[in-house]
Amino acid sequence: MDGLLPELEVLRKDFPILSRTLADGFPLVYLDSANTSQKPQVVIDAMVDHLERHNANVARAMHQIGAESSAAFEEARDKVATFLNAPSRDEVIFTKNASEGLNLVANTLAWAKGELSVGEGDEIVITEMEHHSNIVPWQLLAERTGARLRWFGLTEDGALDLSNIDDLLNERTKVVSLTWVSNMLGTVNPVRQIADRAHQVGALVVVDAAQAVPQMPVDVVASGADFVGFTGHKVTGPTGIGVLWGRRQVLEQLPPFLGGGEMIATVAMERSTYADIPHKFEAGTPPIVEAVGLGVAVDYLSAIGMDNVKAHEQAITGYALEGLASIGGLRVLGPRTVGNGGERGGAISFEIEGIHPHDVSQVLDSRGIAVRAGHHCAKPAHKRFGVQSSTRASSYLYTTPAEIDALVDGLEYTKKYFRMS
Amino acid sequence: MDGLLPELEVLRKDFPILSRTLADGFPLVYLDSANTSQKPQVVIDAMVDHLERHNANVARAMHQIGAESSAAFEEARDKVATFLNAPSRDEVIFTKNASEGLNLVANTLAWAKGELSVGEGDEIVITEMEHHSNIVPWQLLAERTGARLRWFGLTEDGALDLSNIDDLLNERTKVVSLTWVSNMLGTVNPVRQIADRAHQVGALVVVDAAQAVPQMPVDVVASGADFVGFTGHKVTGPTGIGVLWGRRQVLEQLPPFLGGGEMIATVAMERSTYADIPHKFEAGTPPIVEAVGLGVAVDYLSAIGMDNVKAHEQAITGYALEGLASIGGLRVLGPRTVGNGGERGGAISFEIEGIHPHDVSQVLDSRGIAVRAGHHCAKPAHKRFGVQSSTRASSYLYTTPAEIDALVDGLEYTKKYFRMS
Amino acid sequence: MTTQNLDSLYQEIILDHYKNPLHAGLREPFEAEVHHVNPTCGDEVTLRVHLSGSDDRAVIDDVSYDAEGCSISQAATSVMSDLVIGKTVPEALALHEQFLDMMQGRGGVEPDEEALEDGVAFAGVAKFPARVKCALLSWMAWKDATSRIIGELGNKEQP
Amino acid sequence: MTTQNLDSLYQEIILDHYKNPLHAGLREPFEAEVHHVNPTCGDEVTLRVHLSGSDDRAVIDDVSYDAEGCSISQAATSVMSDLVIGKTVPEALALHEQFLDMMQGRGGVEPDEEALEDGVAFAGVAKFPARVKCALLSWMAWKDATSRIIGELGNKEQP
Ligand SMILES: Cc1ncc(COP(=O)(O)O)c(C=O)c1O
Ligand SMILES: Cc1ncc(COP(=O)(O)O)c(C=O)c1O
Repeated sequence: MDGLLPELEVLRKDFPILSRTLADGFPLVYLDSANTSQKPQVVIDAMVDHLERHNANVARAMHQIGAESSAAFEEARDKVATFLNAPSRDEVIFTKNASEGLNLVANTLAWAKGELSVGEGDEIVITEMEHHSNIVPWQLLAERTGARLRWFGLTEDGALDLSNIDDLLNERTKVVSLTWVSNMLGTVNPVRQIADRAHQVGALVVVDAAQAVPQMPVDVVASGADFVGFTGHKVTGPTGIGVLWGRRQVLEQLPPFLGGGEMIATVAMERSTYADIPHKFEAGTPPIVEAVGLGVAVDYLSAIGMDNVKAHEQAITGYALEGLASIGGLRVLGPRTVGNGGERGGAISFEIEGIHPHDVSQVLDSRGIAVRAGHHCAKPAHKRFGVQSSTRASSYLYTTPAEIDALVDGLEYTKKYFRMS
Repeated sequence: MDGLLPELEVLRKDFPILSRTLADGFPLVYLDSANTSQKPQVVIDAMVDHLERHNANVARAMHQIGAESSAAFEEARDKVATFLNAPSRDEVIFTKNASEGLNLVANTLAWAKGELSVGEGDEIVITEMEHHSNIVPWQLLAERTGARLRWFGLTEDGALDLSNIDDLLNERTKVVSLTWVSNMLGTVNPVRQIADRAHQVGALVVVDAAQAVPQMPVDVVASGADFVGFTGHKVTGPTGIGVLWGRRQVLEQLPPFLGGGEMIATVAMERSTYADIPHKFEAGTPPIVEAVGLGVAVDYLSAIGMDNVKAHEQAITGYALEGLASIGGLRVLGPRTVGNGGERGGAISFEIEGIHPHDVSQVLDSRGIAVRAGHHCAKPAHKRFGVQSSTRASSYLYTTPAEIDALVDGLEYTKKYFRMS
Repeated sequence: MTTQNLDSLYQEIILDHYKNPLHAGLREPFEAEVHHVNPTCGDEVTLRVHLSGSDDRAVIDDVSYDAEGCSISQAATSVMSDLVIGKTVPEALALHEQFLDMMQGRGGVEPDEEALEDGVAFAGVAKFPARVKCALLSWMAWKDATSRIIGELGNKEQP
Repeated sequence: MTTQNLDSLYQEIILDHYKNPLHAGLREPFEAEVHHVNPTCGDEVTLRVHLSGSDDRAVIDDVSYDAEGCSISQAATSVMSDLVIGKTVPEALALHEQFLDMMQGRGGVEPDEEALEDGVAFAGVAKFPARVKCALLSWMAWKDATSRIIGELGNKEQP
């Protein structure tokens, strides 16, 4: 199969959990990477080394282990900046997850004054395929400021319906926030094109790259966005850390988000002044050991090469789409092929006639195959396709064709189990 | 010495970093535990085991490793609830650190309607000894709602000046937020007394227990507070996690904080409804492996016994105060004795005539002794005592009398180095 | 999880109720209608309750519903409605309590077949913590609807 | 960090300037006054600059200050003011650049004693990353104040 990572079996050994055996002796077939990715040993080891030998608080501690810890933490910021091709390390803000990054933007806009302020008569534009984490913050912003929330609809194929873009993006539009890659449909959106249009009408552009950064090379400048957010646990890093990249000029204009230690310049009881970016947006003790893990994770991905990761994902996804197409009564929600440009995310959501996704995933699980069943935090997109929930298989750089075969076999077995074939 | 933990040398072996040797062969003497605590092997091992064998996203994943991960995560919530004597596990909210918990309260109050709403004419009361993380959120709330920020002053001994309590707590008071134990002065505040007074005037009571939970048994109900927050990394747990406990009735009345996955009941493009507590306040993927670590950390502390930890801290702190008193030109900021009730936190901030805290800590560091120099995120309290910064030594359950001796010797050496004696 | 276990989850009785649900559809008359969701998976039920009176000795004349969900939640709705229709509210509450005990017993509670009838088929579900919620969704909805008609119920809370 | 290293940080010259700072105190006349802080440690400096003119060839007639901070930051303020007073703005900027290079070289940059005079004593500070900021605080303040008088300066930015 073209595009697969070379020596996949060797690479899989980097991930301890992949050698686990589950109930009844079935090996783990992990097809839930869009939910969270597994962690390579180097990431775990780096975290252990930090906790066992270099643990100290950062910035404020000036002793030797404090200096080691601060250097490790800030080095992680450098690594992430390089990974994203960010113009400046100061534009890389560590958050607790992707959701916090999106909320950070929505929240500070609620309090922003001047040019950036959002209020009655203004419009916020999202899309119908967003993860709840890129819907609810904007609903709250709209509700709290009196602005109006609007959205791009979806075509039958699971692409954004851009037919009314001229109506949606207008001089009232203050923010456009959209996902780069859908976590449910696998659609890859034309982020640059939309960003350019949004900028023409003077709107800010926020890109939820939670599913993009794990799967493809991401260049924040080339994306055209003002903000790009992702989450550590989906890029082979730990939970407890996310990243929000923002353009310096915009970040500097925004008021602070959370208040506390590290984000201040000086504090008096009457009044405080705030630190420069990125610290202005990082209140309290940051996720230190998590940043260390994330830094190693992006290095791990870079060593493999994000182009190669993308090619692998495309190959596996294409193979999976073929396999699924062979199953009677199975409908894929979203693009059914990888397409010419190789532009399709690795998440494949589907339904099987007459069997509820819960039941599908339960039977698969009894054979060691881990998929997700439910609305995948994308209820509106499910509603758009007339379903309440779906089963989702999602691959990553460690996924093998044999695992896809196990999935397809498992689905045939499921149909037999429920007497649907 | 009375009160020390038995077999301290054995206990110290639980903490890998404590056997580190620094530059010039000096062993690490870690006296910066108020900044962050060191981690025992059991905590590190539990995190590694989770990452290597049970890593999966929680709640949303229903496969076997998802169930394991969810169970481990929610079990951590049970452990924390038990540790705090919380009436219900649902009242335990996982945040990213203590700062986020305090901001959560301040932020949701900014948007609260009805009884809890804060606005012009209302008053918020804090104290002059707060950590910046318990000052800035309330300054922002005051600024954004038009409420007035007021505060308790400090006595010469570093206690709260309660002489104007009748004026400060009045029918306009909506929130009283104070630290239980000062991270700079070591003062232990009469939280229950103030909470009762605050409740008499109908105010909410928020307690910053970031320094209390590590050092003494904390019973959230007995505290009289409505909210109690602390941070994982100071209780031998990892960074990236904090806890906010809140009374169910109040939590249920508050609007949501951050929006996103996990905190919803149902989402439509037009409108969403929110999950019940605690999930309502936990948007996005939570700090999973961090919760696992924190759960083991509080179990570790419970196994030692928080009463015993407290007795140890009091003994070491008393011994340190004696040692410091023997140094000419040294002034302790805050209570100079442990007092009868054994009520003094383990943080000891001091100044030495003619030598700047930076320089003190630098010389100590050259001998492997890690202390903190600066304002310790408590600038107003420093200002109150007419200093810009101080040196702070802070102990924890692994601190030995010999380490205190090393500190005292190191300080004498520092004075000689700068020809101050 | 063994295949045997999978079969203990998907008992024939459950699959039968799933394919041929009893009392399905929304009917009149009714005194209360509620809508409950399982936020993790999106399963939903709209449920109506019709009582013969409004005191707490009232008889349950009808339970009608429109439910979307997995086999477990659909079958549980069917079984629940069939169990409670014709009973008094206190009798139904007692059944709910027994059912809860069984579901929360992680497989260790011996159910009373006399009382729970087809409900005993759910004993195997108790061994799948992630699925327990599916089996309880419609019971919670029924209880909620009923308490809207006759006020707070004395039944023990689901934790 | 060896004792030798500690001595390389705390050079006699530094301790001398710390104990007997040159040009200390706030004086008139001045065209700009700034206040800078180091947020991590709280060190502060209020600094005034008096130039002979307002074009970019102006001579620095006076730098006066009120500073609170550690030995390194205090001594750096003393040395800086002594170095720049009497020089033209471009000359002082060139010195600032040299000083910056030395401080950011982690001990690997050989300083020009001719130009930096007592400033070379800070070469040892470069090996203590946490203290570099202390040595730069007043230079940043001077540059800020000067640019307020004569506009944007062409000097390279501190990263
Ligand atoms: C009293 C007090 N409150 C709040 C905090 C903030 O904790 P964190 O930095 O983990 O948010 C700290 C510790 O830095 C503290 O000592
Ligand atoms: C597209 C998308 N956006 C946002 C998120 C939220 O990420 P997190 O849960 O780490 O905040 C996810 C993952 O759940 C996602 O797939």
